[in-house]
Amino acid sequence: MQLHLLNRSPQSTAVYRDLGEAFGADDQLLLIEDACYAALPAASGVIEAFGGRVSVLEEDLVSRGLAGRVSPAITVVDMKGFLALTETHERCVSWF
Amino acid sequence: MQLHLLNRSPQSTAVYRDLGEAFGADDQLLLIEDACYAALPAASGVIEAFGGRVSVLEEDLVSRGLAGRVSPAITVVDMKGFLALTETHERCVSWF
Amino acid sequence: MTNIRASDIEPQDLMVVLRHPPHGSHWLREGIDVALVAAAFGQRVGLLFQGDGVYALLEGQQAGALGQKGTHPQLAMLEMYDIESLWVSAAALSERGLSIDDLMLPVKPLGAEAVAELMQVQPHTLIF
Amino acid sequence: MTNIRASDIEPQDLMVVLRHPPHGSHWLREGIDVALVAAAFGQRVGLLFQGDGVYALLEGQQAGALGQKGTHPQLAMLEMYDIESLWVSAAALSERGLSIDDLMLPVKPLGAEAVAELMQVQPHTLIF
Amino acid sequence: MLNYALLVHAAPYSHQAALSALRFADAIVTGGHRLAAVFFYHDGVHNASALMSPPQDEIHLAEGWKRLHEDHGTQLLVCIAAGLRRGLLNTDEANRHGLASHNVEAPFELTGIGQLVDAMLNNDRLITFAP
Amino acid sequence: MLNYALLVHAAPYSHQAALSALRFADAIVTGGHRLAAVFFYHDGVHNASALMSPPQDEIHLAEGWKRLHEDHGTQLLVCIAAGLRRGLLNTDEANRHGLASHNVEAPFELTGIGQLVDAMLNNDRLITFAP
Repeated sequence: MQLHLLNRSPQSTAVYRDLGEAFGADDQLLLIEDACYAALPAASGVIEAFGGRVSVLEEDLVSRGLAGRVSPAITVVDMKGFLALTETHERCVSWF
Repeated sequence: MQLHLLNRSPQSTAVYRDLGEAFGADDQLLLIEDACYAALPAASGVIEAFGGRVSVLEEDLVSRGLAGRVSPAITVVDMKGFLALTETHERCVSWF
Repeated sequence: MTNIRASDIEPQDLMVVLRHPPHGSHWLREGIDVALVAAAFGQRVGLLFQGDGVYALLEGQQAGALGQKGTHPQLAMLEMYDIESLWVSAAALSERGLSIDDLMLPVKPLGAEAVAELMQVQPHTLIF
Repeated sequence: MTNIRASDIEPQDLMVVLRHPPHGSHWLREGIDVALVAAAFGQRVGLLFQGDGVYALLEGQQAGALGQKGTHPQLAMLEMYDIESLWVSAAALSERGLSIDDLMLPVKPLGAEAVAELMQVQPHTLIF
Repeated sequence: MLNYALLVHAAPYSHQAALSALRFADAIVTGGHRLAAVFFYHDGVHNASALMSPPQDEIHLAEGWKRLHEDHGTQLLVCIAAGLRRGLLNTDEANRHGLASHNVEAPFELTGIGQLVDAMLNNDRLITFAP
Repeated sequence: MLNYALLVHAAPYSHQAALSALRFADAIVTGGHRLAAVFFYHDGVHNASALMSPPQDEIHLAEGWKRLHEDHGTQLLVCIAAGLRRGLLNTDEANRHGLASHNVEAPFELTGIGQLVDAMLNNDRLITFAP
């Protein structure tokens, strides 16, 4: 059970594909920085590979003006929620 | 008539798409650094948008072990050829 | 929205193409800085928002954590510097599920042909 | 080529995933450096070449202009450091029109399921 | 309580990742955990520069890292191989290379990649922030 | 004969682009043209560091740039706003910021973005090398 961190916009399709290949059945994905744009409905094609186990960092959403635009399939977490994800997952792998 | 320089691998599809949109009928594209991988036949789908007006920098091909693998549609130029392209094109635009 | 035709495009002294989204890196900020300085030096400057650069125009951006200013305050200064030729790739917008109504500034949408034409007629182009 | 099954994968102490091509940036070199140092410190280290990282394995690489060494001399040292668990994404290879025969080292091709399994069983993973 | 280490690959003032790392570092210590070490690698070594002089209305990243050390004892480890190439040296290295200036000062320490391996093996979590 | 200027965005020892720029600079002057100026912006400012200490079997990029200036009079212009943030200062700026060390020395000059605009308008070609 791993937590995957990703910080690239969904236009960086290569990193989404490589992460998709490595993503396990119980893994979680947290979108931070420019990966927040993958939380928009327009990116649902890229995100559906991660089976609903996707969250996005609230402060990075808000600064980008995306707070009201998040796809309903994606969970919004704050900085405490980010920390909690790293507490409950033994390993955290960062993709960039 | 512009010369476009590009240095990202063809897996960086977003930059190839944006460049495609900006590429004029008389423009030339020169592939350097990691864009050399776009000179392989496997990347022909990404390259065909540039209508046969594509060259690749020899020394960057050679260092990557690609010298014998270049698609026949692509011209190989050395450093002098790179310079010559900038001489004959008034503007050079770099995509990254 | 109706896209601008190639024939409606006026050449500028300098064209800055913005391809990076706000906040994630300094590309956007440093690109806008070049546009502002060139305008302050009396050059006519145009901006093209392309690819993820269209996110720079999204309404409702804010300062980030740890005092990150973002780039929306810079964009608000464009008018003061007489930078009024603002273009956006229509394809980049629609691929991202956005329309002109989602944007904070009045920008002119360009179809693919018009983007190529815009690039052709500019004497100087810098991409960020 | 026959892909390795998930059940054939042995966990290592450290798994380094290499996703960047050689020469263009220092990512690959600095990733291999971590692998070599960890091995020198007695850790069992495995490497997964994924995405553009598979180009690191291409036969016939050379030093670049201005004395750029490239990463192939580093890869040639892996055996000396007892780094022998070398995996490659089969999808990454085939998307790039490459096969195992094009590569400079004996690596084990992994199908998508096996890549995910490989990641699951490693106690520590670093991506470069 | 968990022991954390961070690996920072991103240059300051070029990519948000350096700021994200510092934000997350604050969350770790505020959340009751221990942040044992931050390892700066690749362009992340520039976070250690004693010469960075951002505008006064922007955060000073090197000061932010230093405060973590002062308040929580976090080790600030700069990869020496990545740093020397990129122009990051302490007084010892400056002397060794015949240079009159330096830009790495305590609590930042120049150290080897082995310390990254140690940080990974001896802590419960290693979180990477890259550009 | 054409007048060229280069714009370098890439950090040394992280991306090939800094080396590509220096290679192309050599091609310009060898090809009988004039290289009027190199403008270092974004992470490219790190090319100006007097402290970079690469291994002896690797190229020293700052020395490479300096040689261009010495042999061909090329101006080496470092964006001051991009540089100060990232820890690149000459003695003047170090004094102004109360710092005892500096890492930018002649022939590298700290200068404003206006000089980039000048370099673009006053030369026949501007070629950009980015990471």
